[in-house]
Amino acid sequence: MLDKEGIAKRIAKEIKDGYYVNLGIGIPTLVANYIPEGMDVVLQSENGLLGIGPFPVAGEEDPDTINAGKQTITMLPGSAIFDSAMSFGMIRAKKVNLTILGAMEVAENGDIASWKIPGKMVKGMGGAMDLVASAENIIVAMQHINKAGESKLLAKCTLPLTGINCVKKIVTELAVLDVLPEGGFKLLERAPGVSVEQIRNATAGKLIVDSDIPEMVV
Amino acid sequence: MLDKEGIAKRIAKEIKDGYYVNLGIGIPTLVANYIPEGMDVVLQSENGLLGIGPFPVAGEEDPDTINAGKQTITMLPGSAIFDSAMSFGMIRAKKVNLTILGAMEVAENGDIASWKIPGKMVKGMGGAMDLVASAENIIVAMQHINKAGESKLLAKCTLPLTGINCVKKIVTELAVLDVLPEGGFKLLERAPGVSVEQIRNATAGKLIVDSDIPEMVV
Amino acid sequence: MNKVVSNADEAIKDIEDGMTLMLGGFGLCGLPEKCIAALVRKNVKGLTCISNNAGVDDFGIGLMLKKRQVKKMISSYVGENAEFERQLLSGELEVELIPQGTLATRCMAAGYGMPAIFTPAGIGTEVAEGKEIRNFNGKDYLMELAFEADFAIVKAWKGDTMGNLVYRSTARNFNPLMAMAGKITIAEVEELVEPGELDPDHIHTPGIYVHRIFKGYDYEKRIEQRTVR
Amino acid sequence: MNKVVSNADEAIKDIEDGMTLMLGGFGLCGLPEKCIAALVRKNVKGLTCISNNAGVDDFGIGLMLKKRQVKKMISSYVGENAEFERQLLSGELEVELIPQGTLATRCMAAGYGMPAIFTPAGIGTEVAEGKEIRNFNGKDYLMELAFEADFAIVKAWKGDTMGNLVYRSTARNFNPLMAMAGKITIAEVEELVEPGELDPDHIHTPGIYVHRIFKGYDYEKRIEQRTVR
Repeated sequence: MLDKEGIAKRIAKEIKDGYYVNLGIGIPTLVANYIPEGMDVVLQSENGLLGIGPFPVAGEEDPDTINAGKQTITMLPGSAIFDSAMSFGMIRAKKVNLTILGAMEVAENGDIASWKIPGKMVKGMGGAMDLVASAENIIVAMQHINKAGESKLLAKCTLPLTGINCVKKIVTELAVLDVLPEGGFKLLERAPGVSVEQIRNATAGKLIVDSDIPEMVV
Repeated sequence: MLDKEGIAKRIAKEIKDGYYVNLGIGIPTLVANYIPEGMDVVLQSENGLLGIGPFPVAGEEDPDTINAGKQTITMLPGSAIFDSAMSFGMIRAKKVNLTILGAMEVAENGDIASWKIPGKMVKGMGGAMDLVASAENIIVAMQHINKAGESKLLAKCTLPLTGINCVKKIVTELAVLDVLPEGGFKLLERAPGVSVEQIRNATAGKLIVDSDIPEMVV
Repeated sequence: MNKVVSNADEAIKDIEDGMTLMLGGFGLCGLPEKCIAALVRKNVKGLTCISNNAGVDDFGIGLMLKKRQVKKMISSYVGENAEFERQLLSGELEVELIPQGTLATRCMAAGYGMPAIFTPAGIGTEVAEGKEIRNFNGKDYLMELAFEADFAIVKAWKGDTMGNLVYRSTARNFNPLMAMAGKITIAEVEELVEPGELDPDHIHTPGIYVHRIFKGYDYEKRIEQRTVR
Repeated sequence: MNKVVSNADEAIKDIEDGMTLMLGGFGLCGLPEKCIAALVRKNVKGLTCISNNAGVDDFGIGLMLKKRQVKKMISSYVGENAEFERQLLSGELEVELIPQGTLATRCMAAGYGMPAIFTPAGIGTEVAEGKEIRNFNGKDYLMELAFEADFAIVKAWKGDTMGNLVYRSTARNFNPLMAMAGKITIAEVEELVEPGELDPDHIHTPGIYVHRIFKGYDYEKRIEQRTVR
């Protein structure tokens, strides 16, 4: 079973040299720490920055320089600042190669719910709806099971949707899965020490197990 | 009768303090020379500049700094450069207070033709269609009569249109006229030494002469 | 062409009850904090506020929420604010949540004189309810209308007396878009300079879009999530 | 993330007959003159060129017209070019004239992932023929589609190896809009610098939009209308 850092580490392996990547809040943010040395990757922050660097050293926080999670950050050489319209313009125009974000639920047809629990929690969708509507390469980073012990990989989402038919891949503490165009979660890898049976029990939607499932290398 | 400079001089009197003004190619360009001292006016060039200054002194021409007529110009303090989309954005959003442009024909309903003579001349509309479609305050600067001796103030335009129901005022070598919302050219002023009769003879469209027409002060 | 007013109170003096305001900033970053303080002092009520976020409990638009000056918020993300959540769940506050890119682009559309734009954001979700859907090249898009606002209030780093503005780092965010979209646009700046002191090539908001400008003193620029290495 | 190619010939090597190109510049100002020269050398044919103007007889796109490399021009203003007029009137050259603001905004729309925009330009004229008209708030607008281009070719003043671009003065014009709109975008620059040498606040085109960049030598930058005081 992976911890949050493990999920981030595994996702980092999906990143290719030369990619522009948008990292959502939460686990996705951690992915930045595991991008292989020597790989040229530019991180986009949808509040208007290409070239997110590490957090500042204490005392050098700049209130004018934050990421989409409102955290103080630094900029790398070659960064560019732009307004929010251009930021989502480049997202809509599919210039961002990979989008990694969290979710409350993912359905076997690629639908995603992540922004609202009716009557309980309303924080808003932020940029998530724009991202999932436009990105062609979307990986969801999340726990397989929610705090109430229910599967988050469903036949159909129960919460208000963020987008439809958009999630391509899911990485959880238990597994790596592809969401197939024809529907269904195709199991690709098991987390270390996790059995296919455990994954099957934790997956409410249709799980497709084609052959021997290798244990992931993190 | 006014010469070109006279037309420009008369139009300059329509400019108010604090105006942002777009000047078209030809006579309108000359208007810049007659803006009263001490009046704060910013000239827009639709290729992407607010703050057109005078022509450069010889030897200081900058090929990167031109107006919409492709002439070398200078910039005044407080100028701003922007791309062509923002330039027409501010035009469409009606931020430009006054647009002065030339025309081949103006109709009594405010239609204007200025960009094409079928089979003879096709230079293109440039920014004129954008300007006349959006500007709320459009003055046409032109000769009353074309080179063939025909009136350019018509009941209906004969050439392909640039825009419809848009011209508000016309200044020619003979007269100043308003284009009335209900249709018709309302004569406001005569050029020095020009009679109402002369203007009537030179105007093919409906001319409205309400009362005594004063000679213009240039 | 001198657009300078003496302070925030003068800048907002004709903002009246029931008006629609756009307020720049992302979280607490690039927030027109002086004008917000003046709006709180003036205690103008029944406002509709278009702003990406709703501030925190004791800073930003949160200060106006606390005094119940806001009738309706149009935002993309409103977490981080307990009083907001209380007013929302109790029905005291009307809230319209829209995707962040849609919010940004609807502001830009207003400043560019475009009555509507098309975006795929929200297709298949409750955001699409009641909106026109249109297919281009096999993909569905929502038609979203340009925003209208009586006043846009933005924060820039530097500005000149003609209203030209330059923003700093990610404090740019929504500010240049809203600056273009207000019927009247107010800019507060950290440094106010004379025409000619800003490089014309590096002006983010041309002065034609800005009606009033003033220098704010002693910016707090609060940090929402202080993170260090 | 190094996008540097050695010269114009390498930058355009995979531009093929029949492709659609966007070319930045207004008149001869801000023109990608090195790439145009390379296209003339390569003698690629049957091109559709989207560019505000068509150059003059012996400079800019005029050079490509002279060699009959252009099948179709999409422009707003094409005066100043006798050979162009000859080809147009003889029917050898297809020409689509569209309003300048429409041209600019259709490029921007492509770069912003918006399939169409609305503009009042051309309402009531032959430009509106066959296009959808839509009324918003009592005013008619044309729906105009985003442009598609196989390659966008732009000229910037400075650029870095990651493709970030800065333009100078009115040589900016259509360049940043087209830079965003190409499936592949080529930028030629007067100065090519390392990442970090350009101020992030003053980059006009973020590198994400640019695929290839090279430094051009000995820019001619011809002046179309030399006017002095």
